[in-house]
Amino acid sequence: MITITLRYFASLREQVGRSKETFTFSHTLSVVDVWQHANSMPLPENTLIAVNMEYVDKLYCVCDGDEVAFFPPVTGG
Amino acid sequence: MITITLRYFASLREQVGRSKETFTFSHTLSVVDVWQHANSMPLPENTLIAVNMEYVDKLYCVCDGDEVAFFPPVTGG
Amino acid sequence: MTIRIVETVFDPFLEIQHFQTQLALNGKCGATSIFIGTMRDFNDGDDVRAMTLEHYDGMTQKQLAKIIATAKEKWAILDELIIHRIGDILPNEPIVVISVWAMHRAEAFEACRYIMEELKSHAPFWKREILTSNESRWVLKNTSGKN
Amino acid sequence: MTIRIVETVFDPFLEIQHFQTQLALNGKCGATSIFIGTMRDFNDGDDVRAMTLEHYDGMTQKQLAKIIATAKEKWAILDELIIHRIGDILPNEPIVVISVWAMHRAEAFEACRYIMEELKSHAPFWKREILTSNESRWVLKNTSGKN
Repeated sequence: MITITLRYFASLREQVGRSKETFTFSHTLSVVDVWQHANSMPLPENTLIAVNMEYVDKLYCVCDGDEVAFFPPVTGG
Repeated sequence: MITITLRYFASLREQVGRSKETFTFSHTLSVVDVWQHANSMPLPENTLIAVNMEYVDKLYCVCDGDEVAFFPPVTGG
Repeated sequence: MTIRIVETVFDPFLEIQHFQTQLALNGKCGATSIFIGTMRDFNDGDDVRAMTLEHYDGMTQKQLAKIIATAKEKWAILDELIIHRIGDILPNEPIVVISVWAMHRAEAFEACRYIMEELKSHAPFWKREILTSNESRWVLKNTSGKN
Repeated sequence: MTIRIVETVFDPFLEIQHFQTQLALNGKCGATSIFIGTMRDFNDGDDVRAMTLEHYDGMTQKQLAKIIATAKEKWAILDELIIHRIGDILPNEPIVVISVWAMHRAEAFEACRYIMEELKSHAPFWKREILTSNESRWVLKNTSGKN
């Protein structure tokens, strides 16, 4: 069993209506699969994804304990 | 008759041993000719020349009242 | 290297000056390049009254540290300071300060600009603007830093 | 646009801060790019104890104004400040400060660097170094600002 934390930020947080949640899966899966299990809407095309605060692509496979974050393009500075 | 002021700066001022002098000529001449009339040493190759505080090349012809300055490469900043 | 995420208005000049007095540069630093990003009162043709800056605490610091580490691999720089605001911001207030100390000017200029461009494209900050009409909206993407 | 040639040590941060409070930028300025050149205690492999900066009074101001005018033709910038030391200077003291205010960062970065490179190659300043051996020498030429 693998348990992961999901986080959403900024406009994506508002769209999904949640900022943080925990999921448990019986087998490892990619971050895009994680999104599909957790959300009815499709993953918006320009979404950025980070696992444990490092950028990953959407086929990256999660491990037990990972923090997976989804967010729109960054606009700091 | 044209009367001009000559100025020398930095290492060139030390080499010629003067900082400012006035010359009067009967006819117009180029700044390199002015140098040759005023100095026994040849014009050092990398010398910069300004007339009335604007850069000129060595064939620029002086007019009455001009301030002609000779100086080495600049090293500010 | 110092990275600070701050929630209240700050004076960029006092911050840099204070940081610099703590550096042991001792005659080695010939060049300092500084960038200050300030909140404007307009964007995309609309008048902006205020802004709220959200960030991903932890990832922000991690990404900024990585950007500085990469800059240090690329250029011979002596020290670096990044300060970035979060929370509620008003026009004319500083949003970000980047300061880079180096022996020579090319390194200072290039590292400072590199850090700023990387921050704009990789550090997890998001701006929400409040227009003078009281409508609010997320800024969708940063403008390019190229001319 | 302000150009100042100063004979005594100055605090670059206080000077910029003071100048900025007098600017009517009013929410229009999004980017400030600053360069500070500081005296090092070494050059060309030797230890330097002090420096004397000579300039061509009048031509200096004229050339710097021309450089800024050209920068304003090339980039959309809001205001510019140049301060340059002359006279006797000690290690760690600032020699030059350039600050450029703009709406956007690309313009601020590029204009600031342009002004600095043009100053280095065209403004009539000359440095004479005094080494720790008490020998003194003219600096023959500026190093390149390219990497």
